[in-house]
Amino acid sequence: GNFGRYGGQYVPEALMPAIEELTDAYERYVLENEDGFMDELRRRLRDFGGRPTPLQHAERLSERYDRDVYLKREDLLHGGAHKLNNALGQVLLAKYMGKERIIAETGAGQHGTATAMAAAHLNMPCEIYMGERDINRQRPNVFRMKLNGAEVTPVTAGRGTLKEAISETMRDWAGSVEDTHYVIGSVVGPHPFPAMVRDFQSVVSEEARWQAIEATGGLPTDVVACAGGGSNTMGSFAAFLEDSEVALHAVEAGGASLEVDEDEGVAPHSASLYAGEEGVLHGARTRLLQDSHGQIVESHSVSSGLDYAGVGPQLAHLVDEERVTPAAVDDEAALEAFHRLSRTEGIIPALESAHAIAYLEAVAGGDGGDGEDDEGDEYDADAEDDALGDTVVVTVSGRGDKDLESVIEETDRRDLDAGPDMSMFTGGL
Amino acid sequence: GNFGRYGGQYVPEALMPAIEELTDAYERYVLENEDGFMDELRRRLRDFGGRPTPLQHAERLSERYDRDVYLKREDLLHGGAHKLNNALGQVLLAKYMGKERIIAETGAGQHGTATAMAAAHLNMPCEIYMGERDINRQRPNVFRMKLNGAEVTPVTAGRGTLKEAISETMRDWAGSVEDTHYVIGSVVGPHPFPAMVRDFQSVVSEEARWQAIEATGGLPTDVVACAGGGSNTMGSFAAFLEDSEVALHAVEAGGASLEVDEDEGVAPHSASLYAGEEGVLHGARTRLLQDSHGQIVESHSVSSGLDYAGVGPQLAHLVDEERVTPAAVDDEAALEAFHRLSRTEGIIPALESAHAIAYLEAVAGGDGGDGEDDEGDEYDADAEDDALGDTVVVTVSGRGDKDLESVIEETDRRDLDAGPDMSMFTGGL
Amino acid sequence: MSDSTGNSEAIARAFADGPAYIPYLAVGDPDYDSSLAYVEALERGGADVIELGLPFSEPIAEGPTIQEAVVRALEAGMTPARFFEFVEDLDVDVPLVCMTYYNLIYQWGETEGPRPFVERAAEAGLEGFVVPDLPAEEADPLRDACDEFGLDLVFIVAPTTAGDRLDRIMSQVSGYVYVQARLGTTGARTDVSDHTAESLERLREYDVPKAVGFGISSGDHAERIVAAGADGIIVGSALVDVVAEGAAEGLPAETVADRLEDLSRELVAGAERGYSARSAVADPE
Amino acid sequence: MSDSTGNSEAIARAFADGPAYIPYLAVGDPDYDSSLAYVEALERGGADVIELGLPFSEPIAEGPTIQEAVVRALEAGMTPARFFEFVEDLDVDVPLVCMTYYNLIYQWGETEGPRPFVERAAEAGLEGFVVPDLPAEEADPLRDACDEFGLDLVFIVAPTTAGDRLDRIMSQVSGYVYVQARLGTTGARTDVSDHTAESLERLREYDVPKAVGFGISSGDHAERIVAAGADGIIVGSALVDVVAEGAAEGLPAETVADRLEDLSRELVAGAERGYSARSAVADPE
Repeated sequence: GNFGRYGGQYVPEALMPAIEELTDAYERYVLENEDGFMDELRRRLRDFGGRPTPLQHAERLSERYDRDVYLKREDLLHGGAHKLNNALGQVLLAKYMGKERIIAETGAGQHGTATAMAAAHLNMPCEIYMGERDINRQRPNVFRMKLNGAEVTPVTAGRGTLKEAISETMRDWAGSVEDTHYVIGSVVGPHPFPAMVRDFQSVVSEEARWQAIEATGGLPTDVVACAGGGSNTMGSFAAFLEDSEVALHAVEAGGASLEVDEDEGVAPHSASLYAGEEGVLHGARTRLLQDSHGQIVESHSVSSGLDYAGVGPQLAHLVDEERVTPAAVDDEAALEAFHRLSRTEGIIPALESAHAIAYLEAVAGGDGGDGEDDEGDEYDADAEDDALGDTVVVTVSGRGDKDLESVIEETDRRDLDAGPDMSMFTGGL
Repeated sequence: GNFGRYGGQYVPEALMPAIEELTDAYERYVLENEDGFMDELRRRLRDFGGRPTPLQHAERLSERYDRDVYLKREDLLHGGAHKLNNALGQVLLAKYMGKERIIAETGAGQHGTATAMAAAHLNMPCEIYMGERDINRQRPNVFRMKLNGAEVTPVTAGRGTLKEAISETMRDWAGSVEDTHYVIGSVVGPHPFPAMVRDFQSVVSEEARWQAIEATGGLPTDVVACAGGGSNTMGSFAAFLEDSEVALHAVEAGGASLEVDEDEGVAPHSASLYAGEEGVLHGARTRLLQDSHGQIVESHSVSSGLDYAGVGPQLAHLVDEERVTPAAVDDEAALEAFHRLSRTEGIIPALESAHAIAYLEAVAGGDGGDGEDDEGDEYDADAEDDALGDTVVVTVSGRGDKDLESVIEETDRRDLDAGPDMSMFTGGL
Repeated sequence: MSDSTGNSEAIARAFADGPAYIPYLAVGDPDYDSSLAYVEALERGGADVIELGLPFSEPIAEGPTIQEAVVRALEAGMTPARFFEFVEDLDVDVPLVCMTYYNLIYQWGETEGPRPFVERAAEAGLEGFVVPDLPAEEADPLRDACDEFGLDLVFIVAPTTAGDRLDRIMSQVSGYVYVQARLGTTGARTDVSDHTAESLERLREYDVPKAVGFGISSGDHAERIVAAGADGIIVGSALVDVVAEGAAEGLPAETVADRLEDLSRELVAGAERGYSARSAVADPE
Repeated sequence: MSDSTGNSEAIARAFADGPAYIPYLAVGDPDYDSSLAYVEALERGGADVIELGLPFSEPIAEGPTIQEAVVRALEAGMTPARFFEFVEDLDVDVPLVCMTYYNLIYQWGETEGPRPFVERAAEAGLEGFVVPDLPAEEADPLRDACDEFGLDLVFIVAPTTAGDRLDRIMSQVSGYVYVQARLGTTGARTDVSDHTAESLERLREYDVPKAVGFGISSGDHAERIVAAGADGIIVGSALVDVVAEGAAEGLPAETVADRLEDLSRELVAGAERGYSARSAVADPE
């Protein structure tokens, strides 16, 4: 249950028996494919989820960055993001374990909608906890969960956002562990969650690895993925961990700035790998955003899916080991990348995924392509040109339909040149 | 260019040279794969579009209807609907033809967004005509088109909906044929559009056919698809046309009623196969909704994508030949099917696709499943039980995210039992 | 000019001496009675042939001006049956041509096909048809009916029409050929396209009157078009604009009729200036 | 009762004669000075041990009542350093136990691990810890530091804890074991779970005081819990409710302190009734 100094099971005693039971089920069903669990999961991911998702050569990005850029298209997975890989895995596991009820928390609603879909597909009652403020901001996702038959329970405590929803779900689980499984949405939490969620998500890199070999005859030089909690990141990296020649880049949300405001208890970013410190949060020892007393600070990102103060313990370990290179991309660069991918490749990415795209621009931008975004020629294109090799796989973790309102607001607020004329949309959609 | 008595090229003379040029290009590139056109299209549909889409066994529908129901998951195609198959084909063809600009009309925005995506992907300037009223009702789709770099031109004439947008696009094309290709969004219009769009969409049934054989060892007994203009229908049927043992069911929008109001010039449905008459519309002779004078009447459906007064000429011919069975499903049944698929299978379908699902309930419902929607037991389950065989493929032509607002409004208006408690959504999302 | 290609002697005569002025109005726009007065004003203004638009709900070849006229006429209750009554009620002596879309022609009557409509048109006194959505390839049934009842079937030739297509159209046309002055749809313009001279040049060898339309809105336009060799000018949107303005401003029908007559006179005068200029060039000595 | 399992003699003494009353309050709720007065009122009310909550931003084991107390205390400026000052400022004689989450313990001081925090706690006069998110499996470093400085480390035993896990926990525990009366999180209830008797039965063989908490809000609850065999009762949310009500209604701190004292007396009285009943059953002759 540990990844170097990180990991562990820092949870209330009441949950420990359930976690031991889950650990046992994980080892038997997931690791040993008992009763054909993994076969059934793979079949359902194919037929219900739409796997394999493509690895697409991105023509105009390749031209722009003067190297081959391949996009791993998790935006095409059922539900519109990689989230289903894990949600379906856990709900199916709960079924194998004889559980009769599913609970989950959700912030912006991505994990909640994936869990609700998986639960509907597998005919399991499902309750999703969601902060009241998030409910008001994410009404379409709330409606989708309800359409899938899930109960959506508003959490009114505190600020009414993700952290209160997590607490509330923990509370439910602490009282219902005997018949209920808590579907954690990322590679965080107590063991076995970080390992199990990684295993469910690693289908992303397993596919990308053979697809890259098929497309190029060899392994990519680099894999780039955005990192919030880290499920997309670990999913994108897992199958390449042993390929030491493949560089792995975890791109975090740099938000507005990498400084922490101690007085307000706020970090204007979500870069726990890049700028966080070791601590214990939500059941695991990992890197996280905290003040000097050890209080968790509120993280921030233009992308709600990256907006989390912690990160998966294995990812923290891989960064310590220098197997994974952390990087941070700020809100503005992510927005520009969102517009760039939409306009030049016909793919509207999730704002999370836009961070990974923005990383290309940050380390390889400015010389290739049509130059339409170049501002003068003072940018030294060769400065970091060796940061990426000649074949780069970037995971598009999800589609951006969910982010249209945010993009309007955030693009408009910044007066960005990127993107279309938005004058008709400034009041929202 | 004819299908029995239907088809033809009823267009202004100014367009005829362009249509002849297109016919030539269609024959060379699409039919004869000149310059590897079809190979490139197939590759792009795989890598960019996410093909093949799955053929999924729907467990709970199968139980409910006491036969094997398979869903052809076009909702998983990039963009969220089958529309991209055609849009990508036509934009690529325009590129092969040396055209420098793409135009298209769009009603609710589905064809427009698919065309804008395809044009962005292939780096072609793109202008989409859209009625002003539709623009105001479909702002998210307008925004998506603009994100993809398309120009969206409001059409203010008349009621500001699809028919005016079609006229306006025709006008543009009449003045710009030399360098511009008009991407028609369905199997309608003058030859070669009905044949060409069918060929681009037939990938749906080509896949479904081998997938059904792989899954069941044989051909399905039935294929069910919704029909508006008919591109999804022809795409779903094309590869089965020669398999005389496979019954083909085209499900049209029955709207509120199948009667036409002559005084208002309104048909409260869109069932041109089921209830229309022969005539000439938008370049082809086909079945359409018209008054006794031959004026086209305004069609209606809860599903904007089926809301069209005409239908593809080949489909009209196949109905005349009794190769295809037409059926109509009303708004209420479609809404119920929308909720049923969302809740029991974890798939939120487009309202268009919900019509095809509703057809199952209409002809096979009431005996299988958990009976939760059954109202009493007066329904004679065996009455039409032989309308469908034991292996039914239903095309889910698109996903329903675009329809959430309509579903709220329409479910609420009818006080339907189906679906979740919507009290918190009655003001819209 | 030759009349050998036409069924209608009246239309042939209209081109017989000097350039023909062929105005268009949508019938029933903005109402039945005003529309009668307007069409009659066109004759007073010097019309040689009049194109009467029978409104169709999907006028795909029209620009916004005529599309809106069509909407006004349909809302005022115009139908094919009323259209024929209108033709019968008209008190004009010039030949009348019906301009409409094929679905209305096709749907008329109990039996299938265009014949019943043509029969009724002949009975009402019409001399020909222009059907913008009916290319030569699809025109055989209508052409046969026209021949049977002695009506002309006018085809449009676009700037993009050439080669085999042009031959095919010209072998089908009767009465006059409608030479589309530029690409696009109908609508008044302030300029006149260079395409016109080219198009007329391409058509020179065909022995049928060539009437040029699309975008002619002033006497100057008419002059240049005729000077370039046109046998007639077709004017629609510029006249419909006058009707639309009258409807929008609630002007008395007589005022609008007078304006239509005045504009017609200007166009006729322009055409005649152009014809003189051409004659001067043609007879340099 | 035995004191053999504990480091703290004060805590051992608290269980020595009759049932121990162990109240909990979040330190600094709603402000530093009121909180001092409230904790002192608990002693007047009969507290044998007091659990002092050091507020952590993510109190995952707490119910809404204590979660909100934590928010109030944090907003009023409570920090670990202020917490230790608070302990030093308190004028009470009963043993004090710090209840907090592991991250605050772990982050204290310059060097890594829990030792600096424990050292400071010992210096401030604390006698033990309850750390709800630190299961026995992860507790070695903290346990070692506690042993070094003579503090107790209290573990929670849940209704679901059994078999090997129970042995492992009981081999680690010192001071007293916190018997969780029911599944779920902290919070006052109107009923008392049946789990309590079962849990106490399972723990009977372990020679360490058993204090029952989660949901005790009245003298009646206390009576039944003690009658079922508990060596002590832990009461948190019911007392925090009194503080919350005072904060919401703007009551003077003395009024709130009096209420806390009164509720404490009721709980103590209940516990003693339960103890008498148990003694009566235990000594039937």
